[in-house]
Amino acid sequence: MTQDNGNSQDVQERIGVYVCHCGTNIAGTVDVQQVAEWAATRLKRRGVVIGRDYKFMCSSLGQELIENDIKELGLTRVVVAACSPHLHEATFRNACQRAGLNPYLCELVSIREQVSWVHTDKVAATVKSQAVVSGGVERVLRHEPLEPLRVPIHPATLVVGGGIAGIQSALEIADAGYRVYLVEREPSIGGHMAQFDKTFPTLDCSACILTPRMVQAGAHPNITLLTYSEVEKVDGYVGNFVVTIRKKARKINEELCTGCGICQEKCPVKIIDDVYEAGLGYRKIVYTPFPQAVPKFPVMDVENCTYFKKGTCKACEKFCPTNAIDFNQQDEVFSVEVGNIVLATGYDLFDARRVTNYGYGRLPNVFTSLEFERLSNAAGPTNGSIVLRDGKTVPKAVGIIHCVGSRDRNFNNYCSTICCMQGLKFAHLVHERTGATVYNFYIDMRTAYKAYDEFYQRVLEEGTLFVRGKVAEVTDVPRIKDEEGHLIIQCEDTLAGKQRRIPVDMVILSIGLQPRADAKETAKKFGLSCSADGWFIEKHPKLDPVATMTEGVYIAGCAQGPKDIPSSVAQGAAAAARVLGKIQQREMALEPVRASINQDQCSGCRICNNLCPFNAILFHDDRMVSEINPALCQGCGTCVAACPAGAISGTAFSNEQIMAQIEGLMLLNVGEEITL
Amino acid sequence: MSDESFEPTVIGFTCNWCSYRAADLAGTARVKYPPNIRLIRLMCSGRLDPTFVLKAFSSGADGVLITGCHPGECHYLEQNFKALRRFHLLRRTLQGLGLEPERVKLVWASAAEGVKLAHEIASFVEEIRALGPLHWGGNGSNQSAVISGQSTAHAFKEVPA
Amino acid sequence: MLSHSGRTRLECFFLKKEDAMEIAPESQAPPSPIPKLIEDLTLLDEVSNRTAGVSRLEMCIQCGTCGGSCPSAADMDHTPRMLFAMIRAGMRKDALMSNTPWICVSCYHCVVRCPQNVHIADVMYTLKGMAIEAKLYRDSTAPDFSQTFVDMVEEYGRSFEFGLATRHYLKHFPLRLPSMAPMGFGMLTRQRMSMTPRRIKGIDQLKTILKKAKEVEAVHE
Amino acid sequence: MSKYLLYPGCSMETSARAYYDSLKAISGPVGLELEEIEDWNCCGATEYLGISLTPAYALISRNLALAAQQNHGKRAVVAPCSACYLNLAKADYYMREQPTLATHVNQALAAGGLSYTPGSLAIRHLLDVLIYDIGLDTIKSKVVRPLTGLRVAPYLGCMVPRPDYEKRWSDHEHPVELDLLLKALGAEVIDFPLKTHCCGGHMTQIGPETAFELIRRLIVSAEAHEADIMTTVCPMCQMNLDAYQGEANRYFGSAFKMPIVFFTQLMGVAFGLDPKDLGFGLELTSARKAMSRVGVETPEPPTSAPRPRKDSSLPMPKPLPTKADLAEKVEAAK
Repeated sequence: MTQDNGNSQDVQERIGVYVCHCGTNIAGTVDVQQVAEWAATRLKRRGVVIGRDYKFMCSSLGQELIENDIKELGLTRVVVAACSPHLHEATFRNACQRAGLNPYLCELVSIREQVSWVHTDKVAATVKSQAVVSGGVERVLRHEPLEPLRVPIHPATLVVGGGIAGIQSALEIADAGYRVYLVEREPSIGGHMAQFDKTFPTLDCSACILTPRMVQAGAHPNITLLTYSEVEKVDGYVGNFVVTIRKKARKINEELCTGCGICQEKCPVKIIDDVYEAGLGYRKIVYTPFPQAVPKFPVMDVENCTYFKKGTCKACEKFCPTNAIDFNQQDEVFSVEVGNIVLATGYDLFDARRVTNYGYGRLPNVFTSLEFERLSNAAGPTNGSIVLRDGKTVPKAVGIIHCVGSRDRNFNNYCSTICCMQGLKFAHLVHERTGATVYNFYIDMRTAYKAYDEFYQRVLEEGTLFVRGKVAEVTDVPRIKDEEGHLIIQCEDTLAGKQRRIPVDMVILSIGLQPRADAKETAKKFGLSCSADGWFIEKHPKLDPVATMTEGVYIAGCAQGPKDIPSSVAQGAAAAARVLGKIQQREMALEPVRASINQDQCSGCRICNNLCPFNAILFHDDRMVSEINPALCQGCGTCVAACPAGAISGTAFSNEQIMAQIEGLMLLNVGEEITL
Repeated sequence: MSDESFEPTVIGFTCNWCSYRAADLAGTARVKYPPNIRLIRLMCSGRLDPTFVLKAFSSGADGVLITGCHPGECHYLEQNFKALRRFHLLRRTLQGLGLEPERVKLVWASAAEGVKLAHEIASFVEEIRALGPLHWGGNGSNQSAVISGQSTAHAFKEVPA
Repeated sequence: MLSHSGRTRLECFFLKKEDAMEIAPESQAPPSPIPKLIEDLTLLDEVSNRTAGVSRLEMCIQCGTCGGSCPSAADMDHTPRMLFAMIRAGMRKDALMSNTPWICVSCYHCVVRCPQNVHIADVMYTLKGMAIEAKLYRDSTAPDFSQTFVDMVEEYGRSFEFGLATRHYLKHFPLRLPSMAPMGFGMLTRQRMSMTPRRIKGIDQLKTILKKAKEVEAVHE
Repeated sequence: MSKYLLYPGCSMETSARAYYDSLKAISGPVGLELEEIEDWNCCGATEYLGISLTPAYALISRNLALAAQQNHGKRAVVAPCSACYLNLAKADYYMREQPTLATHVNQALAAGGLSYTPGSLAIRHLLDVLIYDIGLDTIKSKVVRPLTGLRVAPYLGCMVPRPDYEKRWSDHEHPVELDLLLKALGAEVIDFPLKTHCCGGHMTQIGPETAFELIRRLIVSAEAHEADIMTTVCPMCQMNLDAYQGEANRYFGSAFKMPIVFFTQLMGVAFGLDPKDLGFGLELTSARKAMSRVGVETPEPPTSAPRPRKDSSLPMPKPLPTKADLAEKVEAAK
């Protein structure tokens, strides 16, 4: 600790500099003591009256250190050199506030993420830390006391996506007594889970556990169900979003429809159902995707409808007992006001046709996992019997291939997490329903969750044959007599160290999950970013997994990354808890980063008017000056940078502050030796 | 023409929503890059006043790296396009002042691109090292004339459409 | 280039199985009751560095896609995957003695299927070169063939199938010649094989280039 | 006319003469102008890469350097042989991926007064150029004798669709380009599942049993699909399946008689050209019967070997030292 009570200063302020060791995270690379001492001596004339280093600045003892100094030494500014402001800015600001110092007079500079963790040379890292501290000192000298902006929180919430994560979120919020708009693109809520047969590891029937939740969501007085609808536009900001929604025309008058199903029965056209039945079954043109659909109203597939194509038919209309068919119904576009948004937009399945060596789409008896779910589902196209593509032959040997499209740089680099358990579930179902010999081909068996490995044990016990090796190819070209008439799975049994060719009748590809094809577009619409793989990025991967960088927008379920049902439900509930926390605060404090125009300096050139994407800048025709509406301003600062008269200033990021920071940063050159 | 012992100093401007977080991510992932860069956080690359860049040069920086969200991914919808526009103006102006326009570089880096940002920083530092130390056309007093006050900076600002 | 035992590199190609054992005296030592594992952790780097392009060999996750895809795996001592595990374990002698690289047909099935994009085929080429250099291979047929081919190319600038085939078969498959005669005759009568080699005009230029390339190679190995 | 530089490769002048002859015959009709690279050398096939790195890439790159010199870096190099195509493409790609390799290779090239900048040429296979530059429509428009009723197994082999550094092909495993071309000729194209599987490559030379098995698999599958004829884009594939079919028959005691010709030969037939100019009759497993299905009579193979030209005679390389020689030398060295 170095303290100096002399009064040889260029400035009036009294600054304290605090350098954190962060254990060895910083101290291992940066000579923290030297940085603190250097600041106290070399920056004395710039107002630094004390420089301290401490093992963990963010600990309560570390914070107390700052608080005491503020009180005892009369500090008027604080600079903390520690981790990223995105982690602990609030911590140190609060400490200052407790000691009676305006929190915005504290500056946190990063010497961990931007120095000690990315550099190896200790001398260079120490010099850089000193420069960064110096930049912080110069900047904080120009800080002004500020008050946070308070905005009201609208109590309604928008949940996008009616899969299990979205349903869970909507129910939690609605049960707490607040309005939820649940928007779903498909005609029914339920998502992928509605297509599954059994759920691992307990093997309870998917529909049996999902349907009650769907019904509850459909009937909840606080939930406005908007199926067959999509979000078109999002305006506003946290607490005050205005969301434009397009409700696509079902061609069914929902007020008149009773959901009796006669239209569906009478519709004369049948087409392959690529969505719900995964291409294995058929549906009508007027249809409800599945019997338990919520809402119960059918939807008309206008593209394939005979009436819309040829102008005749109208069988549905003729037979509808309540005259609910409305061929003239148009899309409705309307907007709702919400305070928070939960995105639970789910995933797409990997397209197995891309792995051409597995033959999906070329070899009839190669199935995807979703196809198998439909096959084994009692409500599916075969009423639950597991048969080959011919619709009748029961397989005698079945091969289940893991990691299809996942953990593969040619396709998706990541592990889809669910495929191992899914593959084990299939092995059990095949064994139970057909008695066939089952092979599971895996790279690594990943069963890390409660009761998952026990399920693996159970499948082992049942006699499933496990082969450790990524399958090289599935072929119908026999080399020997025994292979004729079968599919042959060729792979290396890596534990035996030999290439094997295993004849089977059916191959199931445990395909991976991938981001929605339009995830990027959705991210843009809601102001999120996507990871390199395309999943929505959470605010912090461990500590803030459902919040995003955009205040008021939360993510849940597979939109954030591949996960199974329990994790999706947990995330849906977690997002709801975050939303409810916000709603109950009624208003929230925002960073006071806003721009304002000095009316006397404004020349009325209107350059700034066109720059603002939020239309926050008004022009007063009478006075010929521009003015910024602080409620609409988001604080990007583009207008500040553009004003030719220098009339616009930005709080917390003013020209003076940044210029000063540059000067401070450049106090030391890179090659400079450390001098005290 | 670079001096053997020349260690360039580079100022980097980052956007709070993307590249600053990319820098955090590079740190968390312990991706190494040269210590020659010092970063400044702005709320948006659109906040970048061209005078900041000139200020950096006049304070002794040898290069300036401007980073922002990828086109179409701006947190404030489209302000990074304004940064792009200014960047081109800025390079022209630097050329006019007799400086190598390559001393300023614009890089897009999303919050997920920590590794990319680290690589970009490393290669930019090398590019600046190859250019050698910054030499202003005139003597020291000329620089301050260019930099001091806001008035000269207006040359870089937008003209009404 | 002289090897350690004073043999030229070319001569080493003509060592048969017995010779290979001869220069590997440890293999003849009585088996020790406690197996001794000599780990050579530089092997992985060495193989990787000597492979063209970025080999990504260290990225192997041992999934066996290569061994599963290989059309000639049945004839290999080790599957490619196992060979990579041996390289990682530093089993230099065993890895270089393996016939696996010599059985590789360069079909690139493993290369395009490898989920880690390891340049498997090129690693196999590297291993061949290293085995030749270290004189570690059990059967000289393949190394001989490669060297004979290369000698012809270095002499003429073009490959010379007739010379190559006769030379090679006489040495390695004398018993196969009668059954091949109809084929050889067919190829000759159809003028699909020339009995005399052709030489490119710039053979001196090519020789200079290859000489320089060998010098560069020697410096960087 | 679409202009390209041609890298024929050694076998086009000898074992794959039929390929070269038929290529010359069809290039006029489809508007393909090929200019041979002056004084090109062997690409090293799959052999040189297994000996040493820099010399192998220098050998390949001499051709690239000559080509770049000849065309000022503007046109593509077309290689009809799969191994040549791959080696040229591989050298170009790896020298880009690993700049030190490019530096070493250029050091060697400089000794011969040459240089090559990786990436300055596009390396293309003949089939790629025919499909994607000339186009199926043009090819279709030249067909006067459609191959109706001829069941053809399209066989690409390995090195054209793999590893495919520039992503030029529709798939690594089941590319459709050759199928489309054959369909344009009017042939009945079988869905040949092994179309990119291996013919044995150099294993016919060094491990014949391995190769025979690979040859057998291909022919069995083609026969199972009732193909009349196989067609290929690669001299090595043609050589192995055609010339070694007899040996494989003896090895397995089988009686396969599956002819295999180059796709350019079939193009020539469909274009109505004289089979004599297309290299028919050079195959060891006769295609006469298959071609008669489309009413084309192909020439009988010649029965006697021609005399070697006197002026082209060059000395044979020194014979390999025998083991006895070697022992002597080792003794002497001691």
